[in-house]
Amino acid sequence: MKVLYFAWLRTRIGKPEDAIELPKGVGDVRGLIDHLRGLGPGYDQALKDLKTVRVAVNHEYVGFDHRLKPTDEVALFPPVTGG
Amino acid sequence: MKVLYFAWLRTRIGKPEDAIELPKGVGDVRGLIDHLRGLGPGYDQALKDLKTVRVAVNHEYVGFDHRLKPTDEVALFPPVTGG
Amino acid sequence: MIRVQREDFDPGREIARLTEGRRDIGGVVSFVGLVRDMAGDAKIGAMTLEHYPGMTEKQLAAIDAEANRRWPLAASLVIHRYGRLEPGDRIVLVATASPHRDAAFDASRFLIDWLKTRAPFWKLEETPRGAEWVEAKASDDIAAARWRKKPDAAE
Amino acid sequence: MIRVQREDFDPGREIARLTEGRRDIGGVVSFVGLVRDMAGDAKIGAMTLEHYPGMTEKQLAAIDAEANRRWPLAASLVIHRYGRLEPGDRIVLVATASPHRDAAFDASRFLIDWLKTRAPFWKLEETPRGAEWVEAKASDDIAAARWRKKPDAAE
Repeated sequence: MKVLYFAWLRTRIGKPEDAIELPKGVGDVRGLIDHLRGLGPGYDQALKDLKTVRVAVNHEYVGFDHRLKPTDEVALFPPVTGG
Repeated sequence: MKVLYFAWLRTRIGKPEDAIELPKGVGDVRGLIDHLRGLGPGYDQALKDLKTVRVAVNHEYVGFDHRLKPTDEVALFPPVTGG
Repeated sequence: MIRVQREDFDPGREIARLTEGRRDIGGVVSFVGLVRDMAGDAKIGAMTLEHYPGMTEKQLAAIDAEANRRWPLAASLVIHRYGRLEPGDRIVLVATASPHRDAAFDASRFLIDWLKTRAPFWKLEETPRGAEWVEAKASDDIAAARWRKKPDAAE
Repeated sequence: MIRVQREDFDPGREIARLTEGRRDIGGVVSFVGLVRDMAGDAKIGAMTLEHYPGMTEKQLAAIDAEANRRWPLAASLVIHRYGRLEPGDRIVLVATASPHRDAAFDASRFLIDWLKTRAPFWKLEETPRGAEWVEAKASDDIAAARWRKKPDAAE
């Protein structure tokens, strides 16, 4: 599964994307984020406050309960600031 | 006193302006319009329905009760349709 | 700033001029009014815009000043053409620049609503039935009334 | 129509293109967003706009389609830039053309309000304190909430 990071999530994690095997028992976005937080202090710091994390799966906004498939492209990013 | 006509008031009256001596006893816009209506059928037809007549004195909108001075420039025209 | 002119204008150049050298403007809202080929049921060939030189400029300047009193604008511009115009031609430009977009949107809308009911212009349309003076629209009066200040309203 | 690009754009040319050959458009409303040199209290030197290629286009297209569903637009256009921009530079253009100006004004405002909260762009500002990611503004969420349809509202 491809996981992309943008803006300060990317700078805190230290890279723009990961290729991840969905661990057994992880079925939704919340589970993926919990898993990512275990990968290192940068991940943990970037993802600990879910109020500042937005999620897109295959280019569409989804909630934390969204079910994931192994072929999904998941993106994690802070609230947008364009315009 | 200079009196200007615009749009269909002008085409009905048949000319763009008049130079008029304020008749004795005429002190406000309503009196001027009554006086003008007596000048001919075009005037009467143009000015008989005050709901469709707007008045400016010296380039400012005024009401029919506005007092006139002999040096005023008075303009009579229909509701505006610009923009 | 206001301009009453026979000539066409370039909206992009006017918008750029409004913000030139400024670094404090968050956004510019503009409205460009065009001649449509349908007024009510008749097809319009062209139209002629009559105005009242002197009063037209004075009223536009008053409307522009009122917009600047009501909203914190960095700059504003109203251009209105007169003379003969064909369908698709530009008639009017309203542009407002402000640090905050809500102010720019409200002020632009106020300007176009107010000038439709206050600025001395009259349209004479060339229709298949002959030349006809356009009648004022009740919808324009209603639009302008949105901006009338209620005496009891808190400001 | 939407475009996501690094290059600058010419608002006048874009507005003209939107109405080219059309005779049924009464007006075009546009909003041009510019880089300001003050965000909060810090002076900005420049900023870099990051985006999410693929999703950004998809979200802008969805916002544009929603505006066209809600209002009777003859044409609409959203251009959003990415990359490094300096104070005074254009960031975004929203333009809506309609036979009726109220629809064009409402749709433009909807488009800019929605893209501020939905379009995947992030601003990294160069400040005297160093590079700082801009925080989302609560006022933008409030502005966007204006357009949320109430389930019990009559349509």
